[in-house]
Amino acid sequence: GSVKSVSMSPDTSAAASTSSTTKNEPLKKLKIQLKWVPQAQFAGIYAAKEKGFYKDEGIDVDIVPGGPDVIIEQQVVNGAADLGVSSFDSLLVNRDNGLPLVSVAQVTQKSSYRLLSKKSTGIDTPAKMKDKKIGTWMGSQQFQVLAFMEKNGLDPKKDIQLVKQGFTMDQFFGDQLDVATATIYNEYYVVLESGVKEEDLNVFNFDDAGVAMLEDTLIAKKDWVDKNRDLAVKAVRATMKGWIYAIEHQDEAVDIVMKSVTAGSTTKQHQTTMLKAMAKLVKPEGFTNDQVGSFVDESVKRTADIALQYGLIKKPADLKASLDTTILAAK
Amino acid sequence: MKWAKPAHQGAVVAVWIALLLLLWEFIAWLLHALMLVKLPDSKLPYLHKVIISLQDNLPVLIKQGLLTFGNAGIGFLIGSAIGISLAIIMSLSNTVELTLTPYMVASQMIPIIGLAPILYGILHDPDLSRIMMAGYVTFFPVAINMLRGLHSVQPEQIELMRSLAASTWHSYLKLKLPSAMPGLFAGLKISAPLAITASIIVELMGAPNGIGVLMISSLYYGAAQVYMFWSTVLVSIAIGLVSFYLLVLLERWLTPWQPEFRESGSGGT
Amino acid sequence: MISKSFPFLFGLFFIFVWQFHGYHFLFRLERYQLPIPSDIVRSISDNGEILLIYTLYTGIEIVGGFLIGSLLGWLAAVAASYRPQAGAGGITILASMNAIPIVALAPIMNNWLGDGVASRIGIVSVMTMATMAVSTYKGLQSIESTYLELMTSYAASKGQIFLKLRLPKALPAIFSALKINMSTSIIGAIVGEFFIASRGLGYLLSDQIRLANMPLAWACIVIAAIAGIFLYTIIQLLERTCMPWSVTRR
Amino acid sequence: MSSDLSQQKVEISVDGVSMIFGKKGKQATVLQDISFDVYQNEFVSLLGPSGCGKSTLLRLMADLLQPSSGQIIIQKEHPREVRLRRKFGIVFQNPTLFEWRTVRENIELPLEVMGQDRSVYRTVVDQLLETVGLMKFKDYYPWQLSGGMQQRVAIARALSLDPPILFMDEPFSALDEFTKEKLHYELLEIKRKTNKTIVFVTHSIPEAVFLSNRILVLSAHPGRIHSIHPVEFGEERSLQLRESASFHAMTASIRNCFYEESGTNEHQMG
Amino acid sequence: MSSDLSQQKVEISVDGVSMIFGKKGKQATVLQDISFDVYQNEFVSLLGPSGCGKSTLLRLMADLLQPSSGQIIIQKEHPREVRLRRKFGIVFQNPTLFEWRTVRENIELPLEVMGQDRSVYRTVVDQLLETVGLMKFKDYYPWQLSGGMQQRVAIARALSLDPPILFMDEPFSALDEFTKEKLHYELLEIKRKTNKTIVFVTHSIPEAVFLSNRILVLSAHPGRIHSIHPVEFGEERSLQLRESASFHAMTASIRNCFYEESGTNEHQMG
Ligand SMILES: Nc1ncnc2c1ncn2[C@@H]1O[C@H](COP(=O)(O)OP(=O)(O)OP(=O)(O)O)[C@@H](O)[C@H]1O
Ligand SMILES: Nc1ncnc2c1ncn2[C@@H]1O[C@H](COP(=O)(O)OP(=O)(O)OP(=O)(O)O)[C@@H](O)[C@H]1O
Ligand SMILES: Cc1ncc(C[n+]2csc(CCO)c2C)c(N)n1
Ligand SMILES: [Mg+2]
Ligand SMILES: [Mg+2]
Repeated sequence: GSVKSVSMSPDTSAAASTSSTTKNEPLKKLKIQLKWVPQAQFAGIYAAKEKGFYKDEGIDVDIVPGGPDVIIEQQVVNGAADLGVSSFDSLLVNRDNGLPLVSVAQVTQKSSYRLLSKKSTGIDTPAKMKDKKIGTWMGSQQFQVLAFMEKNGLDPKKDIQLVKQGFTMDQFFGDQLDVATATIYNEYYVVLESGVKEEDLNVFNFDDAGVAMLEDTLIAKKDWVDKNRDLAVKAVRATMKGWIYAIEHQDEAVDIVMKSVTAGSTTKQHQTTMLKAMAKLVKPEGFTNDQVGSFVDESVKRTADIALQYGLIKKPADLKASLDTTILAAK
Repeated sequence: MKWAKPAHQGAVVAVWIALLLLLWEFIAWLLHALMLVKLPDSKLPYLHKVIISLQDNLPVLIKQGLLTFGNAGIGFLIGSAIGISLAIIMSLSNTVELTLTPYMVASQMIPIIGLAPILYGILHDPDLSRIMMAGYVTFFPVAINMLRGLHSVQPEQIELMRSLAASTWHSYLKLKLPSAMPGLFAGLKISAPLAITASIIVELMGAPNGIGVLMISSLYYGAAQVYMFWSTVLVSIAIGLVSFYLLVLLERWLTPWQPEFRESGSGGT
Repeated sequence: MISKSFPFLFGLFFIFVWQFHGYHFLFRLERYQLPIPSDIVRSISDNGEILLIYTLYTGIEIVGGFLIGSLLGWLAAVAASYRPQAGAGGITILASMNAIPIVALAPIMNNWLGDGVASRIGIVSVMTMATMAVSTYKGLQSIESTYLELMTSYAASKGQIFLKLRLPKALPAIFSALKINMSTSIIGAIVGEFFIASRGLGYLLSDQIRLANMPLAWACIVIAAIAGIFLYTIIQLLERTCMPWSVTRR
Repeated sequence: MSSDLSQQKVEISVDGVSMIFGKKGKQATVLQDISFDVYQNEFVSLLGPSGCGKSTLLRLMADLLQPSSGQIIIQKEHPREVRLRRKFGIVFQNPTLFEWRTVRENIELPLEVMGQDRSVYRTVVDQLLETVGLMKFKDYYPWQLSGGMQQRVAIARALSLDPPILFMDEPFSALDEFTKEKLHYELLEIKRKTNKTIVFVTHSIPEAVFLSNRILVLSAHPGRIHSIHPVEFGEERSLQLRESASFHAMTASIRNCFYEESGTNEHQMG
Repeated sequence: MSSDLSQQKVEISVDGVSMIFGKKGKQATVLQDISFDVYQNEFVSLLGPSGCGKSTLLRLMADLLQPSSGQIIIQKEHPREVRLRRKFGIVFQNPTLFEWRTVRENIELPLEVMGQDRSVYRTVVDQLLETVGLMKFKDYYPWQLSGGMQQRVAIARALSLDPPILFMDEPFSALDEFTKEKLHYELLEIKRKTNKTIVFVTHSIPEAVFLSNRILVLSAHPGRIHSIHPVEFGEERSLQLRESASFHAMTASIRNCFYEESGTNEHQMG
């Protein structure tokens, strides 16, 4: 259905009302920048596209794959994409450095990151990570590791050796790392698939430790949102509809994703486990479909606090300006 | 000391490839069976397993390889054009050369990840930006070698063109560019395989397809994909080989006057 | 006199325009895309110590990889020109090594050589070897036949022909390769550090650019650029001292 | 014409020209205070010991080098103007052929540069190929030619422009006597027909005597004008002339003056 | 020696040598069925029209080219053996100097290659620099030299080895008469002192007559031996000889035979 949202400019609201009533309007182009190559991590977006949710809203979506050298914030700020899938912590620091971006929806609600150690190393408690080599991905991603250490009584500056982890798990397999970071939707399975047994691993969860930072979030340029509020609303709405669909029809969603992945680069089985993991992050226990994509104050605040505490951002984040809750609310 | 004839040389390359592949299998065997190192597959997998995987995924690899090869071709053309133009501009005067050199060198120090935001910011066009980035990676070797070629013109030949009051255009067209051809080809031969790298790098900037996407994906998805990863490495080397060899042929065809291509030893002088 | 100081004046002008947002105005860039020189200078002075340490760290990778790669490439070219019939094929294979991107080299080298400097030295070596081999081989082979005839008439050994004729003749090509390799080494070491390194200019750069800390990221780039120009100049000077006959000519 | 020089129009005037090579500290004076005139339609030969500066002098006249002092005026203008108007052709001491061009293409080079139409100059070039006896070799590359053949290509190339002034640096030195003589006649014929002014460097005294209206003998270290010899044989030069007593006398007299000059400098010959 | 050739030891024997350039389809026969002997301590000159194959013949003797048919024997061996034992020196038609070496270093090149000790050959090289009159220029690079000076470096370089056999391709063509004559005497002196065998290409008939024990005249297209002329002036050659009537007669006779040969081939001169 169509809802008239609060809109800054009469122009766009007029356009919005017509486009939602008449179907033969030309579709509006919209580019969404992913943070990585096509995979089930973005199943909601692919499902929305495939199932025509975007089209129903009068949008023609172009999904732009990411890669190791893509900086989502720069892409969005440059206009190379209208929406981007970034991380909330990353958004905060980019904003802190002057990039006029806002988050319009929060895709994942829980941290996907885990710390892994092999049982054979004997590191079964955070305290035993003292003086060990801890691998993580840097960028803005090391801060919850720091918070995790501090929470567990270790001085993140002195007591551990933080080391950059590549996008393979070879350092972990080769014992170049004592503790490695893994996403629950990919690297964790990469480790399992390589023959390491679940019971041979110690897994540490940031959420359990209360130091989780928010990840996958939909960002847009501030003035773009102001000018295209209606389009933003529709795009977010369709995306979340896509996520709900993907979570409820996981087999089909994986098939949809598999159409977009580069043939031969991954297996259906791998993507199936990935989507299963993602589903729990996007719609954790206790979440209703309506809540998918929403900002949970507590998580937002925790993310901002950790960012500030460990110097990721220099001044307290202006959370009001950092996220635009009205987009999702405008149902 | 002449180069072997193209056909013969093709056979020689084939022998080299065979030898190197044997060496690969042997080293892999050492790692796997003899030294029992950790992660032998990540260090160097058995070649036959890679080849099996290569065979299994041949259609995909060929498709993605051709895509990357095509993009590399575009990047190579753009990069060569930039390199040649820069070298020509720099050869116009010593002052221009001294002025431009530091910028040319400095430009090479900007990694794609730093360049991309600026390029996108300037061009606002992802396709154009990608083409420019591919060109950016390949132009330097061409420029340096072309410049050397342009500087290698015999002073007396320049005097001849001066005595003919040849325009700058003519002295380039008829003297300096032909003289620079051997240098140019040296540069092109270096940058042709580099263009493959460039187009893969550009794929890392977010492309839906290509060998590069296959490469990072197979790294990211871990052990299950390790043979796929090495297949992509082999494919990129193979494309590089083909592009280099095409230039070897092109050089022979376009510059048959070069000493090493001449039919029989010497003339009368 | 004017033409001598022109490059310097042009440099000043370039920085001046940059500082006063000339390029930002021209290309509609924002400071979070491209910082201005004063931001970069401030960032350098604020982070002086870490930048110095990282520069030295990366410098080891640059110089180590440059020397090893160039030497190996050179040796390969020499070996190939000893038996050109077979050697040309080997050069072709070496040249195609240039087609392996760092993304692939980095994990391979990490598995072979660990996550320290050795890994980047390995990356840079592979990247520089091909260029040197192709260039040198061409220089060694491209000899007018009368010169070879002259040496043949002296019954000069292959080694003597190499030392007294081919090598001097190939010097310009070798120096071209050194110039290219110098810039390849720097960018190779830096980009190599993107993937696994926990120290170095490249590590810092990739980290800071994701954090949109552009002044510090660009500080790394500027340091690399200055190092590049510096090393390039050294190679040019070396070229002049090694080839006095060609310099005095111009 | 040689008998009454004052009546002639001056084509080239070399006035107090000196040439110093090298940078400060390691300078060498190659030419010192050279002055002479060349008249229109005159054939002037330069003779002098090896390394005395003949080629350098030619380069100065052709605006390929600038004198350290003194000046050169050609057709009342700076040599640069004359060069830009393509009023002269030059044959260097080395053939200086373009190795990527065939014989024919090398000869066509000046015509191409002048922007002439290929269809127009086809016959001209064919004619020149005949003149220098290289018709059969027109598609050869320079490295397939003998030394003398290369030199002949260079001569044909300079003639292809049909310029009013020719500077020729030992153009016939690598040719056998028969070919050389044939080209002597051709050159004189061309000069007569098209009214050319020719400055010609040679080491062969008979050649200089046979061809020239005047002969300049240079001395070496530094290069200066030793003597100037008008050659009074009129415009018609034939085989008989070569065998005449006056020809031999002239040759001998120049050889003497040359020996005397070189002999005194023997300790620093070269 | 020239009077009784049969008594002399044959040093070089050229036997039915032909040379064909080019690949099948585009072949050119450059030399055809050349046979002659060169005796020990003999000075043989090769004369012939430009492009007739003189340089090619020299290259064949020096084992730098292999004949298409026929064979060459030097000192009873294949030319390769002789080359490997460094029994000959060669002066090419072009100076072929190494641009990265100074005059002195260029002259030293063969000595270095032979592995001689620098301290040993210092004086030899100094001596040669004097002989060719380039002492003052010993530290110049080739591009700082005049054409004639470059040629003299090439001559000195060939002499530096002091080989028993010398192949010289128009070595004096770019030299003035005085320098040339001086070097004529030097060369004859060296030949006499060190018993050299010399094969010499030139276009100057007087030069050939003055220097040689025998003169071979070649004809062109394909290169064949036209005639062989013994020069019966004994070993002592002097200025008087140059001016003698018999010298002129010999010169004239060779010139005639040369003309006759070239004249008949005029339509395909070159
Ligand atoms: N590589 C080659 N391919 C084809 N023809 C060649 C080649 N080298 C030489 N020739 C031909 O061989 C012939 C003889 O050349 P050569 O240099 O021996 O002549 P020459 O007698 O020394 O002449 P000159 O007196 O002009 O030096 C020439 O007609 C030349 O065109
Ligand atoms: N670039 C240079 N630097 C220093 N000296 C030079 C340079 N060019 C020429 N010379 C010197 O100038 C002198 C004259 O040279 P030039 O070529 O004019 O002589 P030339 O009279 O033509 O001699 P040749 O008859 O041998 O050709 C030589 O002594 C030479 O060493
Ligand atoms: C250098 C590097 N940075 C981040 C990640 C982890 N990672 C890879 S893709 C992605 C986003 C979607 O999964 C994340 C978080 C990595 N493996 N390597
Ligand atoms: Mg000269
Ligand atoms: Mg010859």
